[in-house]
Amino acid sequence: MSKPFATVVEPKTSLNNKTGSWRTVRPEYVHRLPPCNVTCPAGENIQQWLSLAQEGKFFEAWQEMVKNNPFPATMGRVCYHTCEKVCNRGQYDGSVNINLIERSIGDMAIAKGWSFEKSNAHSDKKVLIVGSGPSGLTAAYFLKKFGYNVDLFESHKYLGGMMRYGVPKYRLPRHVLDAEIKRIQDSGVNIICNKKVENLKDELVNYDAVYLAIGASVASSVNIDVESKAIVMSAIDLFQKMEDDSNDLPNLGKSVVVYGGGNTAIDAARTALRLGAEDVKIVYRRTINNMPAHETEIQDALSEGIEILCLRTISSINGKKVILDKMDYDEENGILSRSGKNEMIVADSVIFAIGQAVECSFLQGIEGISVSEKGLIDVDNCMMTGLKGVFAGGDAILGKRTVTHAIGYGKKAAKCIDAFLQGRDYVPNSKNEVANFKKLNTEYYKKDERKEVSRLGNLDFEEKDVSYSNNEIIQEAMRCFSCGNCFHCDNCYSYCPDNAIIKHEDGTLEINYDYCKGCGICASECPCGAIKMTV
Amino acid sequence: MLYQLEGSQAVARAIALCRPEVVCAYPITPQTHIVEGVGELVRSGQLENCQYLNVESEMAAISVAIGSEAAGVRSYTATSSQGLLYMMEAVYNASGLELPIVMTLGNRAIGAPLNIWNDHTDAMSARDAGWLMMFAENNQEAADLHIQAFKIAETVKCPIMVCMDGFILTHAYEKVDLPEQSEVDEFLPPYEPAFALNPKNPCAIGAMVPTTEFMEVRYLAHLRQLEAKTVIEKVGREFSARFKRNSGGLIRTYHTEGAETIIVAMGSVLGSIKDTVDDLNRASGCNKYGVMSVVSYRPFPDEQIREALRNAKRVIVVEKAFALGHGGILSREIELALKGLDIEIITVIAGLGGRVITKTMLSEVFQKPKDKLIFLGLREDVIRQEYKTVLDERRV
Amino acid sequence: MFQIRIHGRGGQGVVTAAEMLSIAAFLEGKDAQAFPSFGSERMGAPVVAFCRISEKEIRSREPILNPDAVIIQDKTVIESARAFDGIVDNGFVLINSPEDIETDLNNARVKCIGATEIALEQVGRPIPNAVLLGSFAALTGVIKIDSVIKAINTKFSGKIAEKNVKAAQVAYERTLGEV
Amino acid sequence: MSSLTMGNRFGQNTSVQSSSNRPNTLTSGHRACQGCGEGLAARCAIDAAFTAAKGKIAVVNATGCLEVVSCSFPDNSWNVPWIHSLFGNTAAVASGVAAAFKNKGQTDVRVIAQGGDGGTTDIGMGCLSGMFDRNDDVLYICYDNQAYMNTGVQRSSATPALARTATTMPNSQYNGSDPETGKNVPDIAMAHGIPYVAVASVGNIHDLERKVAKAINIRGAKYIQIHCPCPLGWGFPTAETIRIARLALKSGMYPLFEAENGVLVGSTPIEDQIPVEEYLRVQKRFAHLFGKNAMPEDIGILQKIANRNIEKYRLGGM
Repeated sequence: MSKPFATVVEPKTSLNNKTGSWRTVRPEYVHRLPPCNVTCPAGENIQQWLSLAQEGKFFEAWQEMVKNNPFPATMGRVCYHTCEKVCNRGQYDGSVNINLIERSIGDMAIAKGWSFEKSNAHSDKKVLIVGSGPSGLTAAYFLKKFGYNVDLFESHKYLGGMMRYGVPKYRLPRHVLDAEIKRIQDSGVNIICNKKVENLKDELVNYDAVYLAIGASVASSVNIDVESKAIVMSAIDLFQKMEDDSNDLPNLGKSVVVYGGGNTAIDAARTALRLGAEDVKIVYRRTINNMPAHETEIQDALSEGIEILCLRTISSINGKKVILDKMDYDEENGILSRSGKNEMIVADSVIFAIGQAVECSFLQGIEGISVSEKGLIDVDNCMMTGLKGVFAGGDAILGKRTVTHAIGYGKKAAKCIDAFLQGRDYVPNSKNEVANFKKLNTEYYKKDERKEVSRLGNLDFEEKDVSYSNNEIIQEAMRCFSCGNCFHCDNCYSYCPDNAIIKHEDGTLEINYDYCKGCGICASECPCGAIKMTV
Repeated sequence: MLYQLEGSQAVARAIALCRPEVVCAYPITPQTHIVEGVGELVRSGQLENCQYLNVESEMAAISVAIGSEAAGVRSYTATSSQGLLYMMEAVYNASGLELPIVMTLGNRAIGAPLNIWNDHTDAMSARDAGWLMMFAENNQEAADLHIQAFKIAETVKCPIMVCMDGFILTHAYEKVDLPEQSEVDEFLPPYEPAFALNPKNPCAIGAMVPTTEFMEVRYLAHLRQLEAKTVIEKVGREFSARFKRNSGGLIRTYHTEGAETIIVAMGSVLGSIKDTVDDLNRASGCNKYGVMSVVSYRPFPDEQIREALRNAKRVIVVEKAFALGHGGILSREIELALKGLDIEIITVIAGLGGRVITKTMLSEVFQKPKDKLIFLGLREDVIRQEYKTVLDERRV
Repeated sequence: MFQIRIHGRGGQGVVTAAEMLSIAAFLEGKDAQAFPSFGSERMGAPVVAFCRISEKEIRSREPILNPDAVIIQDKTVIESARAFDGIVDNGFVLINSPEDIETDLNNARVKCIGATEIALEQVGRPIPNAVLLGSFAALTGVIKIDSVIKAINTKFSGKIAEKNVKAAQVAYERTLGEV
Repeated sequence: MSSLTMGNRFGQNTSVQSSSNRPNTLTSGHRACQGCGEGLAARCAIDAAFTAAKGKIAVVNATGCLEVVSCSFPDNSWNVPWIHSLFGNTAAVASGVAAAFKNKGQTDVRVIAQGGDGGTTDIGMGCLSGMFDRNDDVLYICYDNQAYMNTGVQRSSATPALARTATTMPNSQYNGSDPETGKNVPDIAMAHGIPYVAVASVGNIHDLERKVAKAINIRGAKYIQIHCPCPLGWGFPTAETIRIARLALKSGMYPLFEAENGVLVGSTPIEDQIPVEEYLRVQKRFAHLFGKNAMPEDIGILQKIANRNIEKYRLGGM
């Protein structure tokens, strides 16, 4: 029997009504940059490896880490994790403990002996890298990956540069560092230690490109009257002595004064404690808030009983007497001036940690390479010096001096050298918009506190084991908001009043513009800001 | 089998014989005995496989029937008077949705003033609602029409109203011949809906229809009503053949052959009219008077009526409703059916609000109609008095 | 055609009496029609019911204006209900009353019977309708007492039916004896 | 990702709506406004019902926005057996449908009636009450957008106090819908003692789906009222529908609870109650409460309502 005309209608005939024509604004899936990724000096895709970690895919997460940084276990210890400072979750219920996850997975990689994926790229060209600090090793790692023949010369006895000579053992156990360096070595980089480049010009003949990753390993000189019975040395010398001659640790006496406000000063002070000092003071000319040292480092130092004497400079050292000038600091204008008052403290040792300079005398007279007034090698945007094929990076050029930054320089240098050797200009990838907190809809994130672990251990050179268990890694990684990138929460698909989002069998989503009316609910209810409404 | 039954009981039993699956009831005088009767048949198990719902209003009663019919089962309800008006929105809806619901209308006047007695004003209010409407002359026909109604409605896909005069038929004990269940089963096959709510084959019923199709929907409904004329006649013939008595059909004639004056009416008043006509013909010794019953009021059998009345000189339409400020309703439609024929048409409005219609009154008006429009038994003294008052008080 | 009008009050079974009468006639193969004076009467209000009995088909539905018999179930309504209006010549009047009642009816056969008393005695309830039907059968001969008994049995069942049948029979016998 | 999202790639606490093979009982091409809360709620509710009943449902729809936008010849958006009869008789039609299926022995076919607040709390109230009274095996869903939207935003008995509608226009003497008016239909439903009554919101789809699924598995009359913000009628950007619904929940203006046999058995606690002002301020229908002629006590009236909801329905926890 026939059905009534018009009043009875077959199902789903409205699919013929393409309501997409109503749309004036249009949703689009976008990839916004998560703040963590943006800030990472090494350019790690943190969000991506957190995502893999969430799924318990630790090997894949580690592989993702080493796409940008060959030192996850090291970074998980010494990186000052600016990522966590900008983590959007910080504005909600505490940033994700990215650093500890990185360390935990980095350690897992060492324990399980995971190695880098073999690169199939091949080139006959040769690159020389001078210096085995984080920048040099990272550059070597990437250039090898790109297929080049890489020689790396290190003037010291041991590899690692400031990772070894600038970071005390209790913060970075040497077996961890060694393992991560060895992994790079195993990838085929030809490393020669105790080899100092005296004449760069001679080397240039043998190489298609050179990367100067010579670091800043010379203590800056100070203009202080020293007429001392006390031991006076630079922090860098102290660390080097301890590394190269670990059987004969220096005796700094009972009371130690460290001069400086950076991380090195903190490291030196904490090392002094571990060497048996009972009274360790840090003398710093500005206020504690102005100290360049990382906040957690300062806290750790204070917790260990180190005293920080702010607004003071050392004017002279006489015998064991250290004379301090008290300073006035105009916080607003940043003007530091002597107050005229003095103070005297007693020290068995005084350690200077007021900066490091680049040893670049060997570059003198090489045409094209110029050194700035501050003693830093001049480079262009592509990290190349004035001499074609010679690149420089890390602490030796103008920029921030952290291990993480050095790794970033190393990676960038490798890319620049690669481009140079292929006759192209290096063009960095264009950066997407940043997914800041305002772009998120945090209603969908359950409050879940950050799993904090104190890294503060005993007053010795052993590192405290703080790594997460596998489950803890997953739990903490789960806290990631996935800012700016779809994490397949299906909100858009579920909320679209017009069923205009197609969810494929594999979970991927697609907007069906035939029916999308452009209401914008998908974008509003996207927790992570991965949908953008465009006109 | 013959029974001496109250009209409502006869209808209730006839309904039960048709095996409805959903019956909904809301009490209103004088329809109540019918739904009480069906209810008792359901509760006693005599009517098996039927859901009987006591609902909270006539609106709900017809709506439940709409729902159950749309879900594909035979459904029945009954009402009267105000009840019909209260459900009117859904009455139109049921026909628009092409749902073959069967409803008894126990005809009653409409208030104000409140009046529970019989006339046809309620039925007339629904004449354009798209339902088929048939009028029973006596309780036998009331019972028979219900059995035919399901068949007609389900064939045409249109709801049907079986009208029977309130009290006069619903409350009258008469002899009624009710068929056996097996006979009805043979006459009336199980309901097979053209469409229904069905999870296995979903469709949407009751779409909004835009201007571009609405007229077509209405015209198709009109065509179905026209087609219903054939169906009603066919089903009536089939019924007569099977049950050996005449019930239903479009119209019925009584001694119209050669009659000069033919009386036209609907419902129970036809009995008194036939008796009166017999008396008059007997007295005059010739067949001067005839009677035509309109059994199917909707669809309106205009051609059949024209054919039946074409040789009369005078047609007197006795009707129990009228259009205020205008006149007869049925008579206007009869007039239209006879357009162009030289026949005098007299309208007799009778029995409003249960006003007694006696053979004496009928006899008088049949013989000497004083006017074209006559109000039978109107108390003119009251009118004179009251209308004067009205005129006196009128300010404009 | 024989036409009966029954007067009484709501609750006395007036309508039922008319219905039983029609059933009795139907059982004798006659055409019968019973209907109340339609209304919304409540318990105690005066009511009227009608019954027509005929050998032919009954088509007319007007109220009975000229009854062949009138049954008065409650004598207190006689005046107000104008119960005797229109009675045909030599018609029957059956009144529920233990003692005879004076009427101005000249040409009617009037019979009084204490139906309520008989009902109370036989049934235990003051419902006089079955009693009066028994008496009516004897008085008019229009229907047989057997038909009345059968009609009572279709309307009632069990003990009530039994007792009403007894009451009707008592009234039938008594009326036969007195007429 | 530990989240409260609709889906979850780890498969935890996922909703019917997030499933790639959800039934889409209300499919694309319907003519609801951009950002329509009712259309969304309807798909969520009927999909949940469809899933819970394994596809065996029949839907009766009252006249109103939902009906007009979803089924206008030749476009039918429904993928389930569906009927529209009238504005005020929906519950009764559903009773009839349920009676028919019961008589056919198909009690596995679950019958749903649905309508807007006007069709439910006003014109449909009689039939709804009758359905409750008979305890007919029907789930009635009221999509509450708090006014007659289909006809152009007139006041209904579900319109909240002080809200502006086309028939409660604020002026110098009147301040939106009179605070002394309105009716609480979930309470009325509870007073009938029917097996199940619940209030849900498009601001909490997980809860909505759970309640619908629960109702589907209960025999007898069920009533679920769903808060559906209307961008057009309430005056807010189309993208804000869910947010507005959420604000209503958080402020206590729309209490989520459920009752069995007339007794409150559960409610959704408010974790961080927000002042009603946060909910009101973002809607134009309450704009007059913040304009230059605003009376400071007006917000107080609504705050009191919210507070009373929180107390009455134990939104601070049972």
